[in-house]
Amino acid sequence: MIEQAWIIAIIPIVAWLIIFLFAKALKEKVAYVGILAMGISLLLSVLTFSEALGGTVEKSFPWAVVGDIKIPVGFQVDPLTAVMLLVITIVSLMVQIYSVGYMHGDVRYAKYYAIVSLFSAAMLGLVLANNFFWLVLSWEIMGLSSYLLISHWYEKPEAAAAGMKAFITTRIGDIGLLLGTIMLFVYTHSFEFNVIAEKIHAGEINQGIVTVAALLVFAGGVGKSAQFPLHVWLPDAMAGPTPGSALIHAATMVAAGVYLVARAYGIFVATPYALFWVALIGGFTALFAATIATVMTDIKKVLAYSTVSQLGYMMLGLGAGSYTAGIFHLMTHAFFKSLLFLGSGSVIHAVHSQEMHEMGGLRKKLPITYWTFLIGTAALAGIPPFSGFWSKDEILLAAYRSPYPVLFWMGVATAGLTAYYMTRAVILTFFGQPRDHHKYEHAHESPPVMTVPLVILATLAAVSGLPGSPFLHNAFGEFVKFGHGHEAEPSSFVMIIAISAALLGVLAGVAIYGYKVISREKAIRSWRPLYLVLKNKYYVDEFYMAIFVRGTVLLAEIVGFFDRYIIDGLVNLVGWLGMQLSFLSGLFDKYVIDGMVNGVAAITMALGNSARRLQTGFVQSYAITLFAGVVIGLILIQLIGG
Amino acid sequence: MSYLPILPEIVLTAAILFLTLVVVFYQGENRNGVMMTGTIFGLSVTLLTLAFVPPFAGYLFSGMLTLDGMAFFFRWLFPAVGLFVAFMAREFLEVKKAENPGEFYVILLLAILGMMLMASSGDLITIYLGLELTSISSYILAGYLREDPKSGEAAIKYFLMGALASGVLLFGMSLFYGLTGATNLVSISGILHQVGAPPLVLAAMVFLIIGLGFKVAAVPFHMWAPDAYEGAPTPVTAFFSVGPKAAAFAAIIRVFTDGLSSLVWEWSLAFAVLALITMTLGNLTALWQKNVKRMLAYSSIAHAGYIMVGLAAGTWQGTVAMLLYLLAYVFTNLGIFAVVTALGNREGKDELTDFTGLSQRSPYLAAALVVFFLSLIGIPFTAGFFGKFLLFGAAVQSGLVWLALVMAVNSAISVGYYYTVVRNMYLVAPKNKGALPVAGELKLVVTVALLVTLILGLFFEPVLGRLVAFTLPG
Amino acid sequence: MLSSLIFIPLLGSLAILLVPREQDRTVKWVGTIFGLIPLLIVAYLWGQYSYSAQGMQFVEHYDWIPSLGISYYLGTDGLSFPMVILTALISFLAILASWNIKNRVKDYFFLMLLLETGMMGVFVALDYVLFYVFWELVLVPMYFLIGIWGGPRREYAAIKFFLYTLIGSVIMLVGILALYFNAGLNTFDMLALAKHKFAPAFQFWVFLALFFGFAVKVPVFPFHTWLPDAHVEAPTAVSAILAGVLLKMGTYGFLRVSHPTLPEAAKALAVPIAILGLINIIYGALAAMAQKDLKKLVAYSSISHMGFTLLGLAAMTPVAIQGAAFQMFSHGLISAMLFLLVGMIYDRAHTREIAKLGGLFNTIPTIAVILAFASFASLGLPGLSGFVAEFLVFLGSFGAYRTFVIIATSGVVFTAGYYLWMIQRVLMGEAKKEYLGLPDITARELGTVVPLMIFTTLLGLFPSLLMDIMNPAILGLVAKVGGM
Amino acid sequence: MNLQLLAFMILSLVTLGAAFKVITARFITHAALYLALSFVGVAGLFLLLNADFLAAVQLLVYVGAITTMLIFAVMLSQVEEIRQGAAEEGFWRRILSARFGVIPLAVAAALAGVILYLYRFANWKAVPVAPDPNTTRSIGQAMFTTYLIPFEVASLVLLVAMIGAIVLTMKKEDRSR
Amino acid sequence: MIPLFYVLVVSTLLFALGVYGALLSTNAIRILMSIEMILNAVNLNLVGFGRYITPSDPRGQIFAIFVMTVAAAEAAVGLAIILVIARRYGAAAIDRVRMLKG
Repeated sequence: MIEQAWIIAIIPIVAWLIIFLFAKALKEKVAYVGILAMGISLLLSVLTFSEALGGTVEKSFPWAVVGDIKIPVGFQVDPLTAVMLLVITIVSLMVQIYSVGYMHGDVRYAKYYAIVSLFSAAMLGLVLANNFFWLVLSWEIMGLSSYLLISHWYEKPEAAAAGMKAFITTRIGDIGLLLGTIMLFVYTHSFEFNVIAEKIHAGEINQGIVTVAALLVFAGGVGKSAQFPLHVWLPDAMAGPTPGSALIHAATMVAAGVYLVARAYGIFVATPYALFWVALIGGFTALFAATIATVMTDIKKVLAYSTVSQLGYMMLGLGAGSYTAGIFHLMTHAFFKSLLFLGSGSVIHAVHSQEMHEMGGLRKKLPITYWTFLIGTAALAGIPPFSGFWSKDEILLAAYRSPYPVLFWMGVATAGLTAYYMTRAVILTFFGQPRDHHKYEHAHESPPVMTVPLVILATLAAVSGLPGSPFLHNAFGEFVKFGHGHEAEPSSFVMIIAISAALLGVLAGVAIYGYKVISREKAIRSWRPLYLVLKNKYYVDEFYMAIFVRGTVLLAEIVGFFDRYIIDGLVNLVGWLGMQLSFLSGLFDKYVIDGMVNGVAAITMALGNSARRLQTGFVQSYAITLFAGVVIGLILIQLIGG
Repeated sequence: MSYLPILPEIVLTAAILFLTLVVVFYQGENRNGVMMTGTIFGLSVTLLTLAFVPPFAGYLFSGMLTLDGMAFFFRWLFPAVGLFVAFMAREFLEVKKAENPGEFYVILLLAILGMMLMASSGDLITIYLGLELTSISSYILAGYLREDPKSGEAAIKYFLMGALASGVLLFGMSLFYGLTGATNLVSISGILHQVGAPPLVLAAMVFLIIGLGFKVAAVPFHMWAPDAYEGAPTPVTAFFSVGPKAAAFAAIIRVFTDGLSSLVWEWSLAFAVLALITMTLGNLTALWQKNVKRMLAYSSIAHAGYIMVGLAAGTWQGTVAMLLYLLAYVFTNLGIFAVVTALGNREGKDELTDFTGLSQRSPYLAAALVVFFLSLIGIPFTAGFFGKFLLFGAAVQSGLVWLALVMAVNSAISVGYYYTVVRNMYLVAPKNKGALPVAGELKLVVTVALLVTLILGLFFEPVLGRLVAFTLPG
Repeated sequence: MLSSLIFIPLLGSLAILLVPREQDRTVKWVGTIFGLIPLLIVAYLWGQYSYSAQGMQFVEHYDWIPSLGISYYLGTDGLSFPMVILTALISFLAILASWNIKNRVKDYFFLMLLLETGMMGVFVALDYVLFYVFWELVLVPMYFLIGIWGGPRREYAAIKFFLYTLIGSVIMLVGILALYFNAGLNTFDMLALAKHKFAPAFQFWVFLALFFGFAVKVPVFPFHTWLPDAHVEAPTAVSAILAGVLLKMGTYGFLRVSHPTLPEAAKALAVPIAILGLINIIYGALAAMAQKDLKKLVAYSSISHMGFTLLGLAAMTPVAIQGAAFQMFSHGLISAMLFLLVGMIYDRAHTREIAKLGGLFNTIPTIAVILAFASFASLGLPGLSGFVAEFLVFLGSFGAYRTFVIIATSGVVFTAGYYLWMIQRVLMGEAKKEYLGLPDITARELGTVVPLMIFTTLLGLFPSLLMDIMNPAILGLVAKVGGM
Repeated sequence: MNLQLLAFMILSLVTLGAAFKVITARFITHAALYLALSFVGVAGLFLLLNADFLAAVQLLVYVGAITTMLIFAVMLSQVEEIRQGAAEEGFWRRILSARFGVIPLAVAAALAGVILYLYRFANWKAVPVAPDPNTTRSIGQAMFTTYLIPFEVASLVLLVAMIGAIVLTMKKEDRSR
Repeated sequence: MIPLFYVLVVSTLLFALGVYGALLSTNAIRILMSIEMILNAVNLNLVGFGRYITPSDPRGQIFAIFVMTVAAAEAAVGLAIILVIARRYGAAAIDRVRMLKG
């Protein structure tokens, strides 16, 4: 099966085509087409995963010959791909099943399912691709589907704006990736990761070039995985339907950036400087996003910032040198984050609002959602034995072992904050008194089609940590490793610190929100300025809007004006000037000049006018010119002819 | 001394005399129609006899006539021009109710005879007489509509200036007679080769250049042309812009290439300067014109300028280029004037504004006019393009690149005034509605002119080949 | 076979003259049939086309005016054959889209077929005079098409277009004649003149003269002001042809004439051309962003996209030129599609003001979706032909002009910017009440746009379809020019 | 100072003086008569230059035909002015005025000056052979042999002049008699 | 024997007078007279050259004869046209004839 692994990516495309072409005929049944396709892909992925244990496969076919170079098309299946295939197919299947309930009765139901299938196909294609060219191809198609999904309900102006913002911000990142690809190609004459990696190891390219190329590729990752400078689009992307966000903006697409760094790890490893930057940006984003999440009131915004933070975590892991830790956390995060999103989706479905202040005490009303949400929160917060703890521990371990201790302390602080804001979210949503009675009455548990995926994901969230834990003597590490995969020996100190940070966070959350030991209002008042800064997301959005967006539009206005009046005007101006000139010369002449357009033409008109007025119509003057001509001719011919 | 070589001229004279009698004695009412058919018949027979005449008869009548390739070219071109003008004249004369329509054709034929002589003369005297025959008939034709004040004014101006110019020409000829003791061109050139270029010879040359330059309406001796063209009846204007102008060029070629070949450097330079001024001033002033005939007058002056570029080249390629350009120019201009006549017969006057909406009133004429203008500008697929292209080539080969460039720029300027007519025809709604009824013969003239312009544009080779064969020196 | 390609549209135009004026339907049917036949011939030729053969194929060489060295010489190779396909396809679609022309239908279709003859001729002519003849022939119908059936300021736009291009072509003619006389081979055959070695100093001046003639057509930055006016005022089908094919004549001129015949001058002037290309990209993109009129936005985007071709041309590496040639074809498809769609919107909403339009996704969904598709193709979404072209141009010119490419990528972002902003303002949002009752796309209109969509996607996913045709010719050209 | 030179002087003076009077005569009729006198002078010069036949033709054609025609024309066109004896008013004022007087004078004088200047340098290939005594016979002989074509054309020129004059001036009296 | 130069002087002066007359006068008939004078000057030239350059050959005089005939024809047509003008403008005053210009 591993030989034909590319079929996994083709099935969802077939599903997309079927849905796209027969949307009217299928109506409700489009969901089943999507789910069926994803089911088959899942089965194939499991098969491929089992075969992949044996060994990796890589195949490429000639796709296009351009001038003197050949661009190949190819796919490869190695442990990383195998894991990712599994993760993507599982999450995508769960989301599609969940969406049957959530999206029921949506005006563009078929379009939604088409986008999800297209996205899944693109993501699968991404992980299967063995060269940059096709990676970029599926990378951008994912960008398109995220754009389509965010602006799914384009009647709402903020959804349309969010879609555009997402696409352009990721586009800026993609430019980096593109340039990086081109730069690598110029020096290695190949697009394939392995070939490039070998050539870099062989030292054919000087260090400076590789660093720049790596950073450019990383820029692509920053854009897609919403890392620090380009993170602004993810929170706004919540305007899209929640299950879609769960799939795309939580689990898989945003993880593509991390996957890219992992896939091109051969390049990054060769430049420690680039790796440091990856870790630094990852760490910083993690902390930065976590602080903002603590003050968010919209449940989906909390989860969005939490995703940005966790992605930072993965980048931190990879940047700190541990390839396995990053990917392990990516897997576990995919499960519990999609669980949390779907959970929040069923809450929103129940109370028809995303504001946590309008919720509260839903524990009794939505028992399954509550319990699965609780498991997800525990996993995310890093409470043992749930999966989050193991993968976060690995990353902290890597950060601890890495030559930059500051990374480790950033990780620990983020872990603490994560625990705090997740506890706050759980309490605000499920515990305490219901703040909006009207909504509370109407709240009802989601139908089984929504709760079943929640349960499955919950179990996965709980269990998925074990392969990386010592109990199964680190099976995951054995399977997914880079090169010979040196594994940092576990240190109990790191584990203790991690657990204590998590517990501290939970306690703080319970203290403030549970038993109101420290009153929320007093805390806000005392650190008023900090609260405001956090509330406005460090004013990053406003800053970008002012500098880049307003700047470009202004520049455009100037260029537009310049073109309409200056360049075009130049021609008309000269034309107008020429006409004024000739008008002056013909001032007492009653002929109105037949509005000649071109400036040059107007000047010739002026000359013509004076020539014309020689013609006085008076025979005498003709005769004089004739004989004067004779005399002048005679004189001239002597001067020249002689 | 057999008279076979000049049979066409004899036939034409016979036709003239016969038609004079017809005019006097035929009292029937449709005098105009009868005379036209008579003229057409006469000219056609002349053209036919041309077919039987050996083109290369060489020097005849003790040097009076040189019937070489060029002479043959012109001797069939002018009767053809006569046919076109005759076709155009009939309806015009009827519409304008000219008193004696019959004589118009007789004088026209006489003019054509004069032009044929000018083209094939080998002696100063025959050139002068041919020139005068054509000129005098032109003065009469210009003033033919006695009632129309404009026609009278055109005639008087044309006459006075014409007479003065022929005075200048004669003076030049007398000087050459004095300097060389001969009036025959070939003997003159023989003697001149020994004499070289003393000041008086150059002076005499200037007199000749100006005398003939006047006839061709070269600037600054062009002043008479716009008034004469605007004033004269439209078919006559058509005739002026094509007939006498081409004959004058024939005479210039005859005099300067056969007679003054030793002074080639001097006169080619003179014509280069004249060409420059003529085409530039012609184009510039044409931009301003409101009256179509006056605009076409300036356009005709500009084209005289282009043709002079061939002279400025001073080589036989230049001459061939001139002949071919003349061929293209003649038929295109006749076509244009046929359309102007057709419109003039209905509207009465020839202002630019009368052309508005012509494309809706008679699409065929409008389309034909566009093609003719394209040919005058020199857009490919038309005869004008290859004419200009050859002139361009001849100029560049003789090192006059600057003159070639000026010609290119002038062609661009000429778009200006042709465009205004096209704009009126196509983009402006017609002032007075109703389809434009066009007389049969005018449509025939337009169609034939259109065919020649396009065929020359496309199948250029046979014409060029035969022309080159004819006018090869010696 | 090539002569049939040129003269069948001409036959068609003459046939239309015979159809009486008031029978609009028959005129339209005759026009469509004579538009279709060249397309079928091109398909047949595509079958016959041998991908490996070097040099010209389907050659027809007859003497026209031997004494001047002018010959009726037709032939096509990797460079011109894609353009022939493009011309045939877009002309047919434009004719199909012209069915809603109301006044003077007969003249309209006559001029359209005449225009197709001219365009087809330019791309297959291998003799300079023939090339110049067809180049001018395109000018006359275009002037009348814009001048008579155009929008409010059509007269101004038409004469501006005519004068710009005429002066350009007159100077080009001077350049050609200089080549003819300087070479002294007494022939106008392009390939022979290309083999002739000209003195570098002479090359420089002739290149400038030819550059001016082609630059006006492309259009290159300072000479571009005629394009927005011509596009806005021209009727839909005409602006589709104008953007789809006419702009390519300029760049085709560079590839066929300037570069092979004057290699030293091309190399010497490579950097300035690259800079101009860069200005085109950035200037066009920014100007597009500032436009209030939908059609003007697309017009400026054409200027920006042609900038890529220029950049590719300047880099002169095989990949860059392949990218440039690919962009010519892909931009032809995409811009034609965009203009046809804008025309459909205009026919329904009777306005092109972006501010007035809105919520079209709900009112005319199919057209809106296709417009979104075309916009994404135009901003270079991978998987569609736009991306392949831009990627190759970047790839090829990165070696030579590293900084230019980096700046040019900002152009890509701006392009994404103004297209998405357009989609947001025009297509998204609430359905406006005045546009509620509008009829969605008709079968005929769909027929004009679907082939273009198919081609764009096909070329996006399998560019080798087109690249295999172009490769041999481009390798030959680069070898001739000596590469950067 | 042989007899011939004296005669030449007198005749030249007569011709040039009459010519000047033609231009400056206040009455058009007087101008016509002075013209005739000038033609006679020229005829005399012809005689001196051994062109006796030509002198006779000159007298017949110019003095006889053309002058009379001129006078007829004057009578037909300006009969009222002549009746009132109104001379062309302000004649002298015009001669001296810039526009009409000075420029023509300057042009004519310059023309004469240049031509005479050039004559001085020209070396004429004069043939010292005695002139042909019987010019009339040689003219007649040449006219019908070498110059036959011009002769015929001259006759056609006269024909066209006749037709033209009739066409332009004939009053439209009833033709169908 | 009168030297050729003297004859030429006379003919040139006559020519100049003719030109002066043509440029000066406003009466068409007077211009016509001036034209006749110019032609006479040319004839004088021709006869002069005939006498001195080709004494044995009547070439010059024949040319003069032809000039005369043409002069006569020209005068006839000229006067006819002048009469046409005179009917319209009264006296043959050329300066009133200014309709066609520009």
